[in-house]
Amino acid sequence: MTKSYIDLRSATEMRDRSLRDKVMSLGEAAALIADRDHVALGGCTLSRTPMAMVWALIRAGKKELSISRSITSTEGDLLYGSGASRHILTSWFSQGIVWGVSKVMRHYTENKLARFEEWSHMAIGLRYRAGAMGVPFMPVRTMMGSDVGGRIDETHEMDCPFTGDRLLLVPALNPDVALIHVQRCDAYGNAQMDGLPFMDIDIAMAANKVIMTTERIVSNDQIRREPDRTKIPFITVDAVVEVPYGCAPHECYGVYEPFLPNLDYYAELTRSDPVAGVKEYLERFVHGPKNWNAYLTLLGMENVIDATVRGRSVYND
Amino acid sequence: MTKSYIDLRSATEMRDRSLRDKVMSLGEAAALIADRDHVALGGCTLSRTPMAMVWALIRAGKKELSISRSITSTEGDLLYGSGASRHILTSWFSQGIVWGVSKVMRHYTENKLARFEEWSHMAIGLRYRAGAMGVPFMPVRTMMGSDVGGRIDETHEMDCPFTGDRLLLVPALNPDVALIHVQRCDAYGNAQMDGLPFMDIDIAMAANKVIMTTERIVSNDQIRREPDRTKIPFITVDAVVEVPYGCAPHECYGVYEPFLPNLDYYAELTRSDPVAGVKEYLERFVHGPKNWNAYLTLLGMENVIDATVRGRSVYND
Amino acid sequence: MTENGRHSASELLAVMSSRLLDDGQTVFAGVGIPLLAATLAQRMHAPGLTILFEGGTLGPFITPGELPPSTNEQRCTRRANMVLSSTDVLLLLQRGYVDIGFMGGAQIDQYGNLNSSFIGDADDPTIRLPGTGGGNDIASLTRLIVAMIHEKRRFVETVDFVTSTGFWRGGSSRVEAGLITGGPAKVVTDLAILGFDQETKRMKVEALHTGVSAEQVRENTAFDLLFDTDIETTKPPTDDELAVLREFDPDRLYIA
Amino acid sequence: MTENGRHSASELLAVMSSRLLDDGQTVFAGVGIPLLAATLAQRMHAPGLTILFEGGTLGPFITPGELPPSTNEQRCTRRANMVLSSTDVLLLLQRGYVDIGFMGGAQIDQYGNLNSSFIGDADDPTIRLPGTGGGNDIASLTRLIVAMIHEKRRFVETVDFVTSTGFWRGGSSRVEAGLITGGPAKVVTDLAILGFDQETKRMKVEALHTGVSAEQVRENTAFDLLFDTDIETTKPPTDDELAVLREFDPDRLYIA
Repeated sequence: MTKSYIDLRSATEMRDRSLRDKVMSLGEAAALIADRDHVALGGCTLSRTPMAMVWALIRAGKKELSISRSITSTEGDLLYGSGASRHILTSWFSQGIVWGVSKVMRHYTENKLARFEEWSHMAIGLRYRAGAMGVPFMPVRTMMGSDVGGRIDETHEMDCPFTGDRLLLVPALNPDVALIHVQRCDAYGNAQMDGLPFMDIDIAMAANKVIMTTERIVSNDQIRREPDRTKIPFITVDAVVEVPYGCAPHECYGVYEPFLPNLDYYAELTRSDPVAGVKEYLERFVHGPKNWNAYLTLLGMENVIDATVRGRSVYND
Repeated sequence: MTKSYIDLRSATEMRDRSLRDKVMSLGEAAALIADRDHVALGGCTLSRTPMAMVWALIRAGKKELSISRSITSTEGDLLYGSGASRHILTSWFSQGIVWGVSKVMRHYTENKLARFEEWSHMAIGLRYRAGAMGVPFMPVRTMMGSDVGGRIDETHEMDCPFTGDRLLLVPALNPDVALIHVQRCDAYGNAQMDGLPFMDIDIAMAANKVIMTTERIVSNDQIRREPDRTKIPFITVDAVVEVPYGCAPHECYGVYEPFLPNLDYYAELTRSDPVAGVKEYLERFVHGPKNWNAYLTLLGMENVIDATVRGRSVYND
Repeated sequence: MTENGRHSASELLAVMSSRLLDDGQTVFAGVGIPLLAATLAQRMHAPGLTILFEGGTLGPFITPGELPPSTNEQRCTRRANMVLSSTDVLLLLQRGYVDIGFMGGAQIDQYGNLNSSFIGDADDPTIRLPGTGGGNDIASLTRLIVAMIHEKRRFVETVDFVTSTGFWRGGSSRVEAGLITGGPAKVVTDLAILGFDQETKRMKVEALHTGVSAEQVRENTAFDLLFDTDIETTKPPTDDELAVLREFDPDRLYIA
Repeated sequence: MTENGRHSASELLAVMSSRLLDDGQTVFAGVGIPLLAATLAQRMHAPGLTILFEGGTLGPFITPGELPPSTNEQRCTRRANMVLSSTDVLLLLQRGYVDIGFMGGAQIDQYGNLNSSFIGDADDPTIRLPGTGGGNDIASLTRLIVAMIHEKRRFVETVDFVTSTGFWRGGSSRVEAGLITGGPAKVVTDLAILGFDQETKRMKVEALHTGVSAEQVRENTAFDLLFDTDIETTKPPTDDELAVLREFDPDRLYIA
């Protein structure tokens, strides 16, 4: 599973890493993702989820994607339900604590229709980090003795040659594609991120291709004015898509909080019949609208405004 | 040399990591450093050097300190010349390219009066990072085959169990004390840093004690307003000292550039007789002035203003 | 459960857990009871307590009536001292900056192992639960306080799946597995406060809450419990403690 | 040296090195000739060249007449696209984001190993040099262009100390030592452009600068050089190239 270093280096060498305009549409960006790719998603649970790209790849009919994310929420249900993925690697998978255990996740995994590959949160983070650093593994002091570790074949234990400590080695994870959503980014892909960074920086550095969606595209001049605020450099980025409210119904730090009515509606819809519920949601919210703004129209102006007011409030001190 | 994990954890557990006022004077902070401690210095070459603390520990007559820094400039000469240290671990050691090879470094090392332990820049960074992460080593793909690696006993090579690649394992470095200088910090030690971060964050997380000097102390309210700008958290910090121009004659990003006349003067002074030259400099600039502001007075108002104008200019766009 | 008209089971858990936290400690807290307990401790006896959230928040400022809904959204960061990447906040545990981890689970066994992954056989589960999140990391790397409702189906002899390792198979097996620091310290339930035997690492009743009998605890536990020779009785929640809890959670999101 | 009235040896190094850089590449450059050469390439034929500095700067904006004095001070960051920690900027090499490393050294040997640590025996040196800095990392992790003045005392059969590994002991020894990527690509001097033999990895003259003879190169090299069967002659620096160099370095800090 760990990529050979030579292959990783060759793939990176072949990428066009120059300072060039990478702005494109959601549809054009979705075309950069191939069936069976390993796609890593930025953000965590309901935060900075690259929902617009998930939405676009489901609409584009992608198949057999292998997905990874620190914690997986409704986007995981949609990926299972749409058939875009039957394999999600994550540490926690449900809509969110307040909505209980996801009925869709339960249906697909308990009936062996899809795989939920469970690693500890930190182990996933360090797998991305090893990938970002160009080393084949990271040593960790976690997962040992547990059945979480026991169910995984892809780790090795070693005795530290310096201290004699038992250590677990977790393999580097270098996704084929990373989907990241940020508050600001220039046309070249230089990205600024506010608030919680989650694992996004490591994911971007580790991946072989990065699709960056952003609330707004700013000038390169603005980026260069504060180079210490750039969190992901343009050399790692392959596509830049401007998508206001690109995480809806999830949140984007300082811009909008989750669209709770839609999340409640989804939870209700999938509670009694997860399969029919998720299909109905996909028809109505993913396949139905003609574009992302039409999708936002379905979410409703009142909800957009309410989510925005709550989102901005983090700066009201 | 690698600390046992149990010892590292016990030492950390015994530190008072609570949110409390840690403001003190340079002299009080110097008293936290013991003879023979391993002291890591933040910044790099002429940038964000914790010069005021180096100055204070020389004045306090510290002995047999073991020092580490990514790249070492005049502060290394002063530590050798004062007798505060006879062992510096670094990747590059001289005042700066434009002044040529340091005559003081040459005198002390060539005459075996002091040790300059050479590691590659990245290896030093990853040793701090392993220390910061609580693992005993980091795997790297550097230093192999070289005499830099060959002169060091403290590494191990391994064959990667995932890929078969040969890897070098560099041991964690957990300094007894870290000296860090930043632009802003609150009384508890929450630090913001502008511009190049160098290895400072890893050094702070790895160390068993952190002395933070800062251009200014700001309120905790100001820190909490932008928690994503905090680079070093208060839980790692043991002392906070407000020292305007605390890097002089080196630079502090966005505040002042190097005091070139003083650096030229020092280079000239040590060129023909390194021992007498460094002694004279120490007498005049370190032991002579009654406090840090008196030292700045020696540097001269004109130079302070000139360094400040150049320092601020990075924001003049 | 222990609802006696004065307080709910959740309130009892929060109060009893809060008393186990000392001033100056750093606590890695899940949302819900752990967060409430830590906030209560800050108000009552531990003003210098630092709270960490898995999402990456260090030292947030909890405002009465504005409890965060989970640990990964922006509400958790309100007036925090710092936000870090989620990998880096978990690495604080590995480096040793954290004194106490504080969490729950669906099942716990006699050695303090927790399950939040599968009910039934992992290869053919009755229920696929949401999984470990950072639970495994927290349990592997620091001392743990577990807060759980005391029920026979939750307090089982052997958990169906070890999501978060406690004392594993007892004795020194945790350390032999490679987990050389940390381990379960206390289990706080609505019936009792439990610890672990020094040698065997089996769960042991240390104190009973007011009005609870040893028999009651046994009846609600599916394995043989050890009992301390001198079982104490905890002091009931005070009016002050309950008032603070209710001030912070006026909508009874977590203390219902 | 090659000072012929039209340009200095340093200018020749800068021009010849710049021509080896392709558009769209990412170059890890030291200050001085490497930086000047990269900037010249950006102006002449490689507008999409990205420059990295060891201090942690990615894609800075080099202004004519305002060359940075070293790679670790704020002047290097002026209008950069990003600043990173010095560890992270070096990790870009290990991850593979960098196409070319570009540096000098005090000595180079027939296998492209560089010394910037000790003249004489490392245990009792005649001169203790400043050391590797990031040189060892750059040489270990990416393809290298070396720019050096061609002198017998610098082009030695075996360097006194291998600070930055080239092809080590020749043949496949570099790869066997664990350095499975990168390696010296070109050595640019004021006399010639040199590469390395595919098999033996010994240094080989590929082109001579205008007016330089093979004999001259041999005389200034302390080991047996290989020569390509068809040695080319490089085109002399153009007026345009020299004009750009002098626009960027009007004080002749690096092109003297």
